Amino acid sequence: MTNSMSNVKMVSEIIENSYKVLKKEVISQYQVSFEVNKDDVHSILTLLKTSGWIQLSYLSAIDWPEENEFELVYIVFNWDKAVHIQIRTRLNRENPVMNSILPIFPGCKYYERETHEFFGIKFPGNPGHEKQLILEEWDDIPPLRKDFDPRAYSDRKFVKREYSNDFVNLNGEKSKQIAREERKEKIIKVRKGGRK
Amino acid sequence: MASIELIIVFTALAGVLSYFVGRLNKVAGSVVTILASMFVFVSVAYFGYNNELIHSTEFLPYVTFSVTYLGLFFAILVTFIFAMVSFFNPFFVEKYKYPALYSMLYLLSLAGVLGVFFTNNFMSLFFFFEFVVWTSLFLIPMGRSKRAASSYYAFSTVGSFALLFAIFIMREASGTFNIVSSMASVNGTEAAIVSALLAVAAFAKLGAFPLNVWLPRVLGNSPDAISAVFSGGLEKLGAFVAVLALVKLAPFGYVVDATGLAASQYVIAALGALTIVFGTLMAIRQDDAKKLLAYSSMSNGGYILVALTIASSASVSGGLYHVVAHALASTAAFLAIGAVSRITGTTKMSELGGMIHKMPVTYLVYLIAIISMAGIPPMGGFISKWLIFQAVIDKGMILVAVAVFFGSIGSFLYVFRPLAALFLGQELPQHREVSKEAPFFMLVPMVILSGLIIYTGVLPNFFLGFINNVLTEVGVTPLVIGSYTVTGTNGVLQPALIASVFGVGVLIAFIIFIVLKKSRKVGLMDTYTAGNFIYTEELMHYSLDFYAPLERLYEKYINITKDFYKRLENKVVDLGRLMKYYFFTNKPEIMVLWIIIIMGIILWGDIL
Amino acid sequence: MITNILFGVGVAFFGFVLQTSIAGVNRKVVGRVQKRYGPKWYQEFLDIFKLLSKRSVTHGWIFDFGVIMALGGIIGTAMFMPITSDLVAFADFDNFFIFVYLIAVGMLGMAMSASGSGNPLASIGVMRALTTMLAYEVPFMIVVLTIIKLTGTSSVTGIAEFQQLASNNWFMIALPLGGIVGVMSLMGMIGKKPFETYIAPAEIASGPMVEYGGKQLGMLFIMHEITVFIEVSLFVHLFLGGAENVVLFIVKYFLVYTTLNIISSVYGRFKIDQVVLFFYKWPILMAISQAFVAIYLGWVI
Amino acid sequence: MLSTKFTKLSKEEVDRKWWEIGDFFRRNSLWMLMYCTGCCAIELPPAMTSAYDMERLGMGPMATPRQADVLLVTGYLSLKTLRRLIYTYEQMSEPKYVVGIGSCTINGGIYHDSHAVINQLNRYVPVDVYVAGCMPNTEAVMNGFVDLMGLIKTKKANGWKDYHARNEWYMANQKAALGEVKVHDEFHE
Amino acid sequence: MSAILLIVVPLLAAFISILFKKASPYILLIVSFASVIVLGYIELEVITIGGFASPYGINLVFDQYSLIGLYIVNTLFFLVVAINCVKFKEMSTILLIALAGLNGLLLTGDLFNLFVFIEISGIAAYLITATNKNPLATFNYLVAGTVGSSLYLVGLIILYAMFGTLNMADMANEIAVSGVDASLVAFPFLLMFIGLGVEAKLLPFNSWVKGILASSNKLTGPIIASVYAATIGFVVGRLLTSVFVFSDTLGLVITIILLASIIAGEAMAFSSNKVREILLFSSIAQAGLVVLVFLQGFIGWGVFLVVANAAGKFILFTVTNHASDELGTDEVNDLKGLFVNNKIVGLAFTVASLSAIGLPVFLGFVVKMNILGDLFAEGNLFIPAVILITSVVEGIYFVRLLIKLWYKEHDLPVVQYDFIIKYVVVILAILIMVFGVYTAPIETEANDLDLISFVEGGNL
Repeated sequence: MTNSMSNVKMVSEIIENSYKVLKKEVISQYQVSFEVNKDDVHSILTLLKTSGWIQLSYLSAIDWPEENEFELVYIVFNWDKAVHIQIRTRLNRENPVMNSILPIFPGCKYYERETHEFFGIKFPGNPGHEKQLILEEWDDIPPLRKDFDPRAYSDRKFVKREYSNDFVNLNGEKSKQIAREERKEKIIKVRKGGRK
Repeated sequence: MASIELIIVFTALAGVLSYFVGRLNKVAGSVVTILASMFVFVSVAYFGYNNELIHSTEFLPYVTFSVTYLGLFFAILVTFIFAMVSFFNPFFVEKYKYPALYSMLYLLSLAGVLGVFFTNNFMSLFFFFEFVVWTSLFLIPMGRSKRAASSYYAFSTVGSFALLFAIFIMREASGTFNIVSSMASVNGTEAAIVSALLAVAAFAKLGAFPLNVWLPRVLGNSPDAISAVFSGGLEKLGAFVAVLALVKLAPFGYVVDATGLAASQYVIAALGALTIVFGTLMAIRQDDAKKLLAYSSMSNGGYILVALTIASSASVSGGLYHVVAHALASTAAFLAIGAVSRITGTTKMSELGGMIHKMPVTYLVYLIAIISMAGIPPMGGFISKWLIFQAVIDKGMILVAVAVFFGSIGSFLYVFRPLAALFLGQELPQHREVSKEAPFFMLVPMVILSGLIIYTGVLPNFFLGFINNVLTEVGVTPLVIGSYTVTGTNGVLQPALIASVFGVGVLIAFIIFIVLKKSRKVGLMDTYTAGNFIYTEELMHYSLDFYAPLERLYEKYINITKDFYKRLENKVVDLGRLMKYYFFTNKPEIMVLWIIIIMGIILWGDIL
Repeated sequence: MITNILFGVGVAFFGFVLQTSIAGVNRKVVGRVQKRYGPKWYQEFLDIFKLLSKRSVTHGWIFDFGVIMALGGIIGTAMFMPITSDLVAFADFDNFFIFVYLIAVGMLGMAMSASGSGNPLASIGVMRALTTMLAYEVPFMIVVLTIIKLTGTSSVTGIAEFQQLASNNWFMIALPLGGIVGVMSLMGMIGKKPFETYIAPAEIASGPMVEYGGKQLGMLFIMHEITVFIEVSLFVHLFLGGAENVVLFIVKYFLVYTTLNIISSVYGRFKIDQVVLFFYKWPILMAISQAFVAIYLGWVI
Repeated sequence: MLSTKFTKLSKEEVDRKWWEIGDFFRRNSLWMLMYCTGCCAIELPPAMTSAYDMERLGMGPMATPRQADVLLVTGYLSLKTLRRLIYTYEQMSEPKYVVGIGSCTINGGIYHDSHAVINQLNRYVPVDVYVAGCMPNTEAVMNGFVDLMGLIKTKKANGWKDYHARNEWYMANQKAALGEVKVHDEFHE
Repeated sequence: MSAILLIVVPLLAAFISILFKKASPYILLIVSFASVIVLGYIELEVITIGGFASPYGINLVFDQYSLIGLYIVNTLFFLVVAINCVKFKEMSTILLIALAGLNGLLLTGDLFNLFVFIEISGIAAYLITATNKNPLATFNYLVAGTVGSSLYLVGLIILYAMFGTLNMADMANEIAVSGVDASLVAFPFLLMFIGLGVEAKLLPFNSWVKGILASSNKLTGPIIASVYAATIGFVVGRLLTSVFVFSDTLGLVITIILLASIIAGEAMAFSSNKVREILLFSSIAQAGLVVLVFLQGFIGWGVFLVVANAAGKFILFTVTNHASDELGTDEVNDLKGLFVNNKIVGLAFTVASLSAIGLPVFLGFVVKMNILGDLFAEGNLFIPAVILITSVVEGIYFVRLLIKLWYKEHDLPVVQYDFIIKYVVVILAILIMVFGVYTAPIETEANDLDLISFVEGGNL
């Protein structure tokens, strides 16, 4: 299977010698990811498209609330050389704006609208990307942001069924339910690094 | 005591009068047409029925009349159709280019039709035949297409000139133009030629298979009232000639012993069958309701031909009864579609929908008309189709039977298409405000026609009795009819019983319906759409390409005859162009060349 | 006359009860074919009366008028149907063409009210029903043409008596090709599986029946049952020599209907133009050749 | 010679008698609407096929809400599905019953904390029978149907009457959860 | 008051009109009107000029046949002049000469005298068509005309050499008496037939017709198409029925020519889309039909066919040429909706075209029916079949033309018809309608025309 490794090498030469790659990572023999500056993305994608990566497999975002950034991921695929390439960029979190790649990959239209709906990233150049696509009558911040708390939303909007706890713990032990919830609280506090 | 000649002259004068009145006020002119045609119908029907029509002639030279049952049958029917359709004139006449001319030509063609049915002299028959052709010719271009008129003229002239040729052959044999004596005096091969030519005339006028291209164009594009008159009235001229050609003259050619039918009968039956199949298939795929009804009258013309050519008692009475049933049903259907097109301006089914909400009476009229056209029991169409089936089965003509059965089931398909696409279904917003029920005077003829359709279906014996007189006169054994029953060749039918049993059934169903709980009234947009919320009516109305899977099967073969006649026309144009470019250049030397050639031919024998 | 009409209504009611119970039994048979018990034998009755007891929705007067006209037309046709050669409401008026064309009234009523319901699925279903009718009707009528030509009468009892004569066989045997075409057309008429394109639950949500519920649907179920009764008993009289007594009629009826049901329970569903192409390829050829052989050459077994 | 005096029944007694007869037919031929919302729907095929054969109970799948009597809510109900469910429920002919299958309809189940899934079905649509279990076994589903038939017999399965009686309450809940039921979407205009 | 005046007075007037240039149109009007009136007062007789006996002297035959011819030709001539006298002032002298020539053609009983009058009327025709502003066509017409008349002269000379006489009646007697074999006489008769055929617009010889009539104006159109055609029709009728003797080969060849010209005429008319072209090709076909009828020997109905054609073509050409003069073009698509504003002229045009097709209420119908009747009486089925088929084609292009002219597409062609044209055209249309319905006088006239045999008429 040497040619697949050589493909990855061949790809990385194409990208590296013409653009400044911030971080390169070979995920597997069929997948390699490059992190590049925001303004190089368009030219890289056009270069990749002309050299065989004709399909835009996926476009989405990752929310890094700590670094106050969004990370956009473009995954393009080449049917002949069987290599997925991930192009990643970082956007500022306050007003995330990224020009649409509609002229390069027309398939990105609904990906971008979905990303806008779930992350709030604006894509000028994609007609009507602010319109409601999947969520109907949504009245809260974009749900896939890390700072959105679904449980709070669920408690607020959908009334839970109250159960009267008509049960007694066996010989005085703490109920497993309460123990479970305390453990969960501790994990969250640790994950948040003690910062509120 | 009414004299036929007086009626004809009266109609012609009424036509001219309606022209001048029409010049003053359009609607008044068309009202004159109503009065005149109603008067003519009443006098012909009343006096004709208790045979007090005298046929002396004072004014018109060279024209002699005689009252025959055949002529009377057709005359009463066609004048009735003219009278009923004339009720529509005042409402449609504003839209036409020459309203006064419209009223005049309308009455003149009525006069011509009367002349055809009552004359006993072939030359005056031809005179009135051609008179009807050119008067109705100028009515067509007032509708949507101008080309239809020239194709109508072309085909009906082919028919009438074939008739003329036959008339002159008969005159050679008998020396006189009298219909009865000249028809009798022809025998052997001359009889064959004459009946073939008369058949061509019948085919041209009925719009049957080989000469059918004009019918859909004319009926589809001419003004609404006129297409009703054409399909109800003027087509029956073809049936009249068909009776002369197929029933009065003996069939000729090799006689098949198994069925006792002659070769000519097979040929004409085959062409009739082709007309039925072609008409049905083309009607199924039409999007314009009027074109669809045009193809349906073509296919019904095929039925009449098949019935008349078998010339047994059941078939001829079935054929004549079909003339009545088809005339009533297709006129009612055309008038209903005309009423819709008057309000919405279009008869294209893809642009219409849900007209029943605003025009229920028109809907009921159209429903009764299509029940008769599809040949379903309580209506007249069933009796005639039943008789024709009896004859076809009795003679064992299998392939013709295939076409006849296909035609009757197919007629159910294509008559249902306008009902579903045009009347039922979602009510389109653009027609919701503008459309309202047709005015009273338009409903009167439609309701009368539907009443008659039901009457001919439930109690056919009155009409069958009259048709029996025609049969005896034409020389076919009359049909055996009891007070309520009709006996065909292999079965007995009691239409009144069928209707009453159908009534009982509906009564039982109605009782079941009333006893149970009342349903909740819900609008048309509240339908099952697998959970999707719907707001636009157009998306929810299924009318375009109604029979798409069926139409796909024969899409490649639809305009065989149209292409044939187009190629024929191009041949004539090429010949003309060739002659023009060869002979008519400003070079005299070609003339001299031809002179020398001709001289050469003449002197060939002697000197060279 | 009144007694005949009452007798007719009795025949129609008998037809309904007979067919509904046999349909119930057949649902058990089909269940057994699929290795399961299947419902109670009177399940069809339960379904119909449950529907009649529910309160559903109507889309306007044409929606109801169509259903009434459909059921009325079919009850009217059933009243003409002879059970045995002497058990018949109207002695010599039970003409074959009355059945073929009065059923068309039922079809027209249902089609009219289905398109009047405003749901495009219903119109598509109606279109498919009419196209299927165009397909299976023509071969069937050619075979019946042969039968009428041979027996000389188009009254159903007449044809049945002709077959009961000692010298003649049943037409199923006498006209083998005709019998096969009769079976195929019967499956088309009843709307059994291979030709069930117009009630296709998966594609067009049970076709014309989309908007019906409650009593309208119940009445349409009754109409369907009586239509099946008419068509199967027509087949019995035309091809299996009618019946001397009621028991024989019921046995023949049951055999025909069950065999059809078993055949259909193993079939998939044709597309609509496959149905038309199928019927205009083999059945019509068989019908025409059978007619030609029987009438012109006179070879009848 | 018992003189069976014919006691004249009052109007509502006659209706009640008819209603009981109707109940007998309704419970013995329950038609369920083939509308599978969530993952518990996988339990239905085994209920129909030869193993459990719901047709023995007179039950069978029907294509459209107009014809169906029982609406099976199988599994979690997202907001978008709930809108369609309410629209379909209103299209069903009366008397109609709802069977909530799976714990997600009871208390939101494993999706109780999701922003898209409702937690308690009977606040929006009257439910007659719940079948608990995160994917209840087929016997449990069949048992649920038998319970429903029992409820119909004892005239307790009148969720549809409750929908009419407390309509405002249901409407208020629906508005609270969904905003408004009928929405425009660009793909069906 | 003898018939000679009809020739002499126009000639005299022609010379006078040269002197008084200004008064010439009025002279023309007066003379042509006078010649129509005087016809009523002359009695039928044969005039021998200068008292010489028939074989040598020239005699004018003024019998029933030429009376009808003169009536038609003079009335139409007067109508043409009435319409055009203002616009074509300078043509009056030539028109007077033409009138003299035409009258001479109709009256003469002597073959050589016929040649002289053909030359006179031919020259007048060349000059009249010169106003068409299409010199090449006129030149072509001139060449064709002279070739034709010279062939006629050669044929005449051969006949004179064989039988020694020039008088029509004597010639007919001589041929009958001498019992010469028809095939010997075939060649001279063919030459004479070709000579006349050029003028009678038969197919191989009528290459000039398209040039002349396609660009004709209000004067030349009616003159050539109706007046000249009628005269030639009468002349051909007189010669074919009384003088000519046909061998079977000559008969066959001539019928082929005639059928060819009918079929070709109709096909050409069907294929063209200029109004004047349609009309001229249709008149070619009609001319072929006229000669065919005379060939079969039906004098009476042949005459009335010529009359019907003349009247019909007069109306058609006048209306069309007036419109094309004003608009400059006669394309059918440009003339669409011509009759929307001028209905009376439109009605007359419709009547004329329907009578040309042969539809019931009009003169054309009566004539066509009787011709077909006589043809069938002869037991000949092929020719009527051709006539009927070609009249179907004719019907189609006339109906197509009419419908286009009556219904406007977009903007209407602005054409004003002055009062005279309307008046003249409507009268002719009414005449066609009247004689179409009230057919008694025509029937009697046609029957007694058949009875006259020319032989005695020649030296009456």
